[in-house]
Amino acid sequence: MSNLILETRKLTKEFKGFTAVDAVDLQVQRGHIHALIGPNGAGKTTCFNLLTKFLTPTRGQILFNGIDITGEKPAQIARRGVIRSFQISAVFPHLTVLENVRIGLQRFTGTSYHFWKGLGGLHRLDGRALELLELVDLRDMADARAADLPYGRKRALEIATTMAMEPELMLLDEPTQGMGHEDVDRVTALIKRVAQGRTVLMVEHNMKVISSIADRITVLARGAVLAEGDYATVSRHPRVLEAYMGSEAAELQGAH
Amino acid sequence: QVSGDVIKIGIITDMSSVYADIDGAGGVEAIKMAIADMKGQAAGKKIELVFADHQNKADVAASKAREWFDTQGLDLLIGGTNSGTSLAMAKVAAEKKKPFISIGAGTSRLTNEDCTPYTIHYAYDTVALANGTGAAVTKAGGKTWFFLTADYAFGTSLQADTSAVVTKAGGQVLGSVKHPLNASDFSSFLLQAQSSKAQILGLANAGGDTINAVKAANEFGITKTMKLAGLLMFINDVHSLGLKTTEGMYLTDSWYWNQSPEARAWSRRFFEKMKRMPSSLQAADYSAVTHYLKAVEAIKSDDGDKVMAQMKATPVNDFYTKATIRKEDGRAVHDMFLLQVKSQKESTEPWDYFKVVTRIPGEEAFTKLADSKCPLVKK
Amino acid sequence: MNKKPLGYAALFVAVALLPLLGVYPIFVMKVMCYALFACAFNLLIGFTGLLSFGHAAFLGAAAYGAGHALKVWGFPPLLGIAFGTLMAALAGLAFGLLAIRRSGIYFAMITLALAQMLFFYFLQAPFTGGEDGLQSVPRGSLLGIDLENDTALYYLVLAIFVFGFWLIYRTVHSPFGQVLTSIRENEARATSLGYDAARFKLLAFVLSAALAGLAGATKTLVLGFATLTDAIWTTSGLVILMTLVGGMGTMVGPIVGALVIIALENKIGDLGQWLAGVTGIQWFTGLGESVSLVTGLIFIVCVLAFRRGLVGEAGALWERLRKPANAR
Amino acid sequence: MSDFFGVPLPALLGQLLLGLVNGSFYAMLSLGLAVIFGMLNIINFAHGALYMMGAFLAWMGLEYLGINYWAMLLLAPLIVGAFGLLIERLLLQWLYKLDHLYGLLLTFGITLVIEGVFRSFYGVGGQPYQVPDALSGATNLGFMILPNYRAWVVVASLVVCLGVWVVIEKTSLGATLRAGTENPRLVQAFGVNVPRLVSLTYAGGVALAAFAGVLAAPILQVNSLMGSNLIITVFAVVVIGGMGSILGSILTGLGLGLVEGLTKVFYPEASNTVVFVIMALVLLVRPAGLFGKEK
Amino acid sequence: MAGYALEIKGLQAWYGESHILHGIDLAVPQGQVLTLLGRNGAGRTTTLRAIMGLTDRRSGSIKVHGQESVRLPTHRIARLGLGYCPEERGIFASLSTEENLRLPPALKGGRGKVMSEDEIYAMFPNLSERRHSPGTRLSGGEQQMLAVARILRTGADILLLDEISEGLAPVIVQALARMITALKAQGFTIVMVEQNFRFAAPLADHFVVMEHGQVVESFTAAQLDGKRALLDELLSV
Ligand SMILES: Nc1ncnc2c1ncn2[C@@H]1O[C@H](COP(=O)(O)OP(=O)(O)OP(=O)(O)O)[C@@H](O)[C@H]1O
Ligand SMILES: Nc1ncnc2c1ncn2[C@@H]1O[C@H](COP(=O)(O)OP(=O)(O)OP(=O)(O)O)[C@@H](O)[C@H]1O
Ligand SMILES: [Mg+2]
Ligand SMILES: [Mg+2]
Repeated sequence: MSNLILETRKLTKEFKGFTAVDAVDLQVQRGHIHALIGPNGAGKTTCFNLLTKFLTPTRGQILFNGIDITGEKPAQIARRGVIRSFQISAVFPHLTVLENVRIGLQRFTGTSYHFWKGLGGLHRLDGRALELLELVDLRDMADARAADLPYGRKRALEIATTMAMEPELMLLDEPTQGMGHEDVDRVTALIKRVAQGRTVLMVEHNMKVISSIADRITVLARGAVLAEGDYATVSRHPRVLEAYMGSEAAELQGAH
Repeated sequence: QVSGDVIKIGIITDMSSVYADIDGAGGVEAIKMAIADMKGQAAGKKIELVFADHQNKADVAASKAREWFDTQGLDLLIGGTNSGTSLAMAKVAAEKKKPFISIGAGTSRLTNEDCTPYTIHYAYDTVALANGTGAAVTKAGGKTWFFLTADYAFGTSLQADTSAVVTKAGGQVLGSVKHPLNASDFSSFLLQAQSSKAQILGLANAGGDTINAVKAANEFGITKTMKLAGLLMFINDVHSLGLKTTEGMYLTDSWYWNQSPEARAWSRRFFEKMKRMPSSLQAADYSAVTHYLKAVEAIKSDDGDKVMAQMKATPVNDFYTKATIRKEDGRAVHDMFLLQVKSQKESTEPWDYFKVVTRIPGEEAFTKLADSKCPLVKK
Repeated sequence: MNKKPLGYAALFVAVALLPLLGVYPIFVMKVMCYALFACAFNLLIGFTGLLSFGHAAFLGAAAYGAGHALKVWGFPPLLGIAFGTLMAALAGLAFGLLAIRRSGIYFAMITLALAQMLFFYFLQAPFTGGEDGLQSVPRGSLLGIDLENDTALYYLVLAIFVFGFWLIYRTVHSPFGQVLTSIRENEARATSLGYDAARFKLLAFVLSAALAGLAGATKTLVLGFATLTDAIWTTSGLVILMTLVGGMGTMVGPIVGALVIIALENKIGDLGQWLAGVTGIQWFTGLGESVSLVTGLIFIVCVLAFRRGLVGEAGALWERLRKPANAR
Repeated sequence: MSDFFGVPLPALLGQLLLGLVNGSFYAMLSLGLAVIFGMLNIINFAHGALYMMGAFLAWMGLEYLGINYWAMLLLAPLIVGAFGLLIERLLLQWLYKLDHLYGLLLTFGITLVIEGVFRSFYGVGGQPYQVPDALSGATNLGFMILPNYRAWVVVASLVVCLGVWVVIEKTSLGATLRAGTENPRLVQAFGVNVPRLVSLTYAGGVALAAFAGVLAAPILQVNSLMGSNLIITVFAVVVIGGMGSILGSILTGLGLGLVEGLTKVFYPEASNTVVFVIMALVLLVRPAGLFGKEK
Repeated sequence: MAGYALEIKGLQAWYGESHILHGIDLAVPQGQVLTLLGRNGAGRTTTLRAIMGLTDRRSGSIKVHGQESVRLPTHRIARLGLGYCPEERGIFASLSTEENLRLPPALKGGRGKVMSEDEIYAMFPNLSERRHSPGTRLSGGEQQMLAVARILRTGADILLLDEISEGLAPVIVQALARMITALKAQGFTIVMVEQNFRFAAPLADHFVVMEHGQVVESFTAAQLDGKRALLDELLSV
């Protein structure tokens, strides 16, 4: 099977008035960490919302492993193994850290509609849950309420929960947003670790993060793809430089 | 031997809604007068009165009654206006084996399908109304009828009983439309009535509903094409509608404040307290309670069965009426009056609204024992 | 944690003893029915965040269903109740399928409107007896015990109540309950984990409706009638109030709420009389007829001042008291 | 030809007129709800109660102070508007940061209180209010009798609705309002006192309800429950219309009134339920409502 | 000290829980132009929004014409004489171009020059052509012009401009550049957020470079040349 895990064809989203995402052809290689960058309002989050069907595309196609999933419901897509995180942290605040992860694991037990069963059955999942927490070194906080975690740790928990779904493709929207430096490095490392054997598509503003872990980068500007390639290519790409700092700087670049 | 050493009388009636005028607070006042006239005592025991508003909800009435019987040792239950509530209360009273006197309710079911050994239906019923107004209007030439009916027990009974009378008198019923109790706007129902092209619009409702129906009928000029027959109207309704709109209308009632010197005398006393003339129901409240207390006095007991027997054994004879209470079904049989609303110039003093057209003997007014559908009546 | 069961047991014993202590059984049974009703409602608002403004519809549907089955078809008590409950569940399914399509305020308005539609149907349908309602529904007898005897009935009702409450407790502490919580806390996230939020909400809605039905059917058996009051919108408002006062999303809150509100409704008249007595203001005597005035005020106070309700606030207080304790 | 599908023409037209009258009440109320919702994101349950209050004020004005209909038609909305201002400042404004549901609950509580107060004084029986002399009587159009007052109600409410529409669509105040519903924070960043704007919007919305109330007083019995009976239907209307556009809610209101009227002619039993049935159908095919914006 | 139109000390700001600004210090003298530079997500927009009181939470000190404003509600802040042109432009869909233009009321506190509509239409001819079409039907460029034009009518004398050059054709960018010089000449104080360094460089008197919600560099136009290398390193993608 092809090594393209995700592909969009002429993906477009129009909100009445203007076009937030404009005929985007995105191609994500299996096993890559693929970064999506661009100014605020470039359409990154909207892209994610389209890929996970939180928004319905105005035009265009989405293919996952070659299958057209444009028509499917968010939950279906998630069950296919496309799991996203959100720009603003998304944990279940009043559940414990452990329960947060367990919610993810629980889906595979097929007991989710069993309102007459006790919780006993779920405790069998605790082992796996703890492993995952280990991965994001949250194990020691397993019984804390998620709400009580510091912001940075929440993002980590979020990733652990995402991992619980055994995702084939992870979509991370600004995983380091609003974090202090130490947290940023932690999460960066974490992403690198969890990316083993899966594919990650992430929105990120922090170039340090991107340069250190991204295999491939797509630059969005005003909804359209501006440039694509690895960090070296993109960071030298004149149009990108134009968009980011104006060509004087580009000349500077050329200078040395 | 008087239970709990007090004689506890309770009245549950409409104190806040469409029927509040014709019974309500006035009814309670009348009962207080009755108790006062007994010096607050019967069989040497103190008399206490409790009252409640059933808001025209059968369930409220029933659970209130049950609670009073269970927790307060109620001895006599008076049922105010609204047939639905009375039917419900009758069941409870029967279950508790305590006397229940229904004053304000119209439905003839109380002494027919739903009769009990503990129910007395005191003032009037839909059959009597039908035999009064219904017959009179049909005889006066109103051959085709259409009914505007309050959508609950009373309305249905009244329509059924009147229809029977009308057809018997050679008239014809073209149809009917039901309206909710305490309806806010009658115009659309009236338009339905109008398209029936009947001569007579029979108002099988009461109190505020009748008043509003009459108003709307005038507004839409229906009174030009149809003649209104208020099947149950009280002096209060005429009072608030004014003689101008009601002049010449027929109505049937068990009592009229101006019908006799005794009546006038009592009414004056009532007027002192309530600043308006009593309706027949309020007079009946007084009469009924007095009758009960006399019975208790006579047998020195408030035991349900004994008092019932005593009340049925002794005829009523007071300013309100001369009546006998039928042993079998508890129907108080007394004369009824077919009244007609005076014109403005005929009316000489305030509240002088009616002239008596005919006096209908009790035997003709109410269901004959032979025709009774009451299971207790042996045939 | 493990103190909870004891607490419930104690509560149970206390309630079981009440009639022996001469408390008016009908009153307690009424409270139990409304408490169950409130718990059912709470299952929805407290654990899915969906505010149904039409729960009276289910109370009514079951009340009439049971009433008809018991009176006209002569069903035995339990079967009658079961039938009523089924009716409510079906109504719940129908409402749910429509209302789940919108959320938040719209959900509230839609449920309210649908309930009103059902109300008008009940008003006109022949089998409900319209304004008069279904009167004198027989209680029948169970295992040879005549339920016309209040005490006998009392323990049946208690049993039903306990069963209902247990079922709710179970639901909340079940895998299903976990998913519900997650959906309430962050629907988008739950969906992104592959849970079809709409389906879960629908099931929760039907469950809640069915339990509300159980309460309604039992109420009919106790009071012996089913009337429009069961289905009217103010009843929907009442159950919201009970839950709000007791504490949304708490287990026992709705029970407390129901007790408080019912007691209030019963006693408000006397309260008014008393106030009129002491203040000499005649107006107070009318208080009995305008319960809504008082309930409304409570509503406002609850929404503005303590949204967590009696139980919720008590719990919070308790937390605050022992937090520093175990900090050391 | 005085028949129409076996229905006498006068009856048919009569019912349509009544439908139109009800429709104009629906329109005015749902309009007010929509305007308020736009700015406050609150569904104002108390709308019905304030409508009732308007009617009662008219009645009380006449009963106690002898102020005539026309004066009250102006005064009642002002008084109720001021009252609304009070409600918004004292109660509602504390809820804006919370879940919108609390707004619904609070206004529901307010409804109960208002109704309770009037009920404790006047019971639930209707208080009669005479049609003002200028409009009493009816005009015989030959094919039907048209009560002047009902005609006036339709005209008056149409004028008011259109007036509101003009204000919101064509004036600078309206522009600020529309902008405010789109992005209040930014509008405030331009120096507009949005909080005050919000208060005034609420006041205006409820004044509209009061106006409708005064119009209704002579037709319907002035009765402490008249509001709550109406408001639920209006909610259904709002769900059908979808609160998307001003014009939308006006049209939906009138349209449903007419539909009700027709049902009264051809299938009276359903006249109470028809609006709700339509709502159910709309929800199936277009959950956001006829004029609502898809989310 | 006096003369500062805008003086910010230790400004912190949050969106919900995420802590975006960690203590910003800025000071803009009356009638001068300051440019905020930085990579995406550095927190420049947030800085402007925080000044206007549009972030969920903020702390520190923001003096406008010497008057403390962190505790004021947004509209009161604006009335101190601030005009804000947001990054997302904030053109109202339900308003026509003209209505959008007339939306912001004249500011009582504003001491800046009030431009008449004619002057504005003269400055942006496209707008006068499209004056009756709904705001969001305008092209991105026109929307940007409208967003700027809008705040010139109000008498605000401190303008906060967030990436006004973004997505505009070179000609228009030059027009904007001329406009800003003109405005500066008329005594407006301006804070700009800019990606387009070439656009910003000649206009600004002061440069501030931000990173992760902090000020990492701050220098005047005079020092610009000396800082190029540093800038390159700080801003390079
Ligand atoms: N529901 C919506 N309705 C209208 N416009 C929207 C909607 N959601 C997003 N937009 C617009 O679409 C554009 C892209 O938004 P998006 O959130 O995708 O940007 P982004 O690249 O994620 O920016 P950031 O880096 O700030 O997250 C923005 O101009 C935004 O205003
Ligand atoms: N509404 C919001 N909620 C949460 N986080 C936000 C929000 N808006 C912006 N952010 C985050 O705050 C950080 C700073 O954003 P800001 O827009 O200030 O960056 P910027 O310097 O203006 O970059 P750009 O040039 O892309 O506008 C970014 O991580 C962004 O994702
Ligand atoms: Mg984004
Ligand atoms: Mg920015």
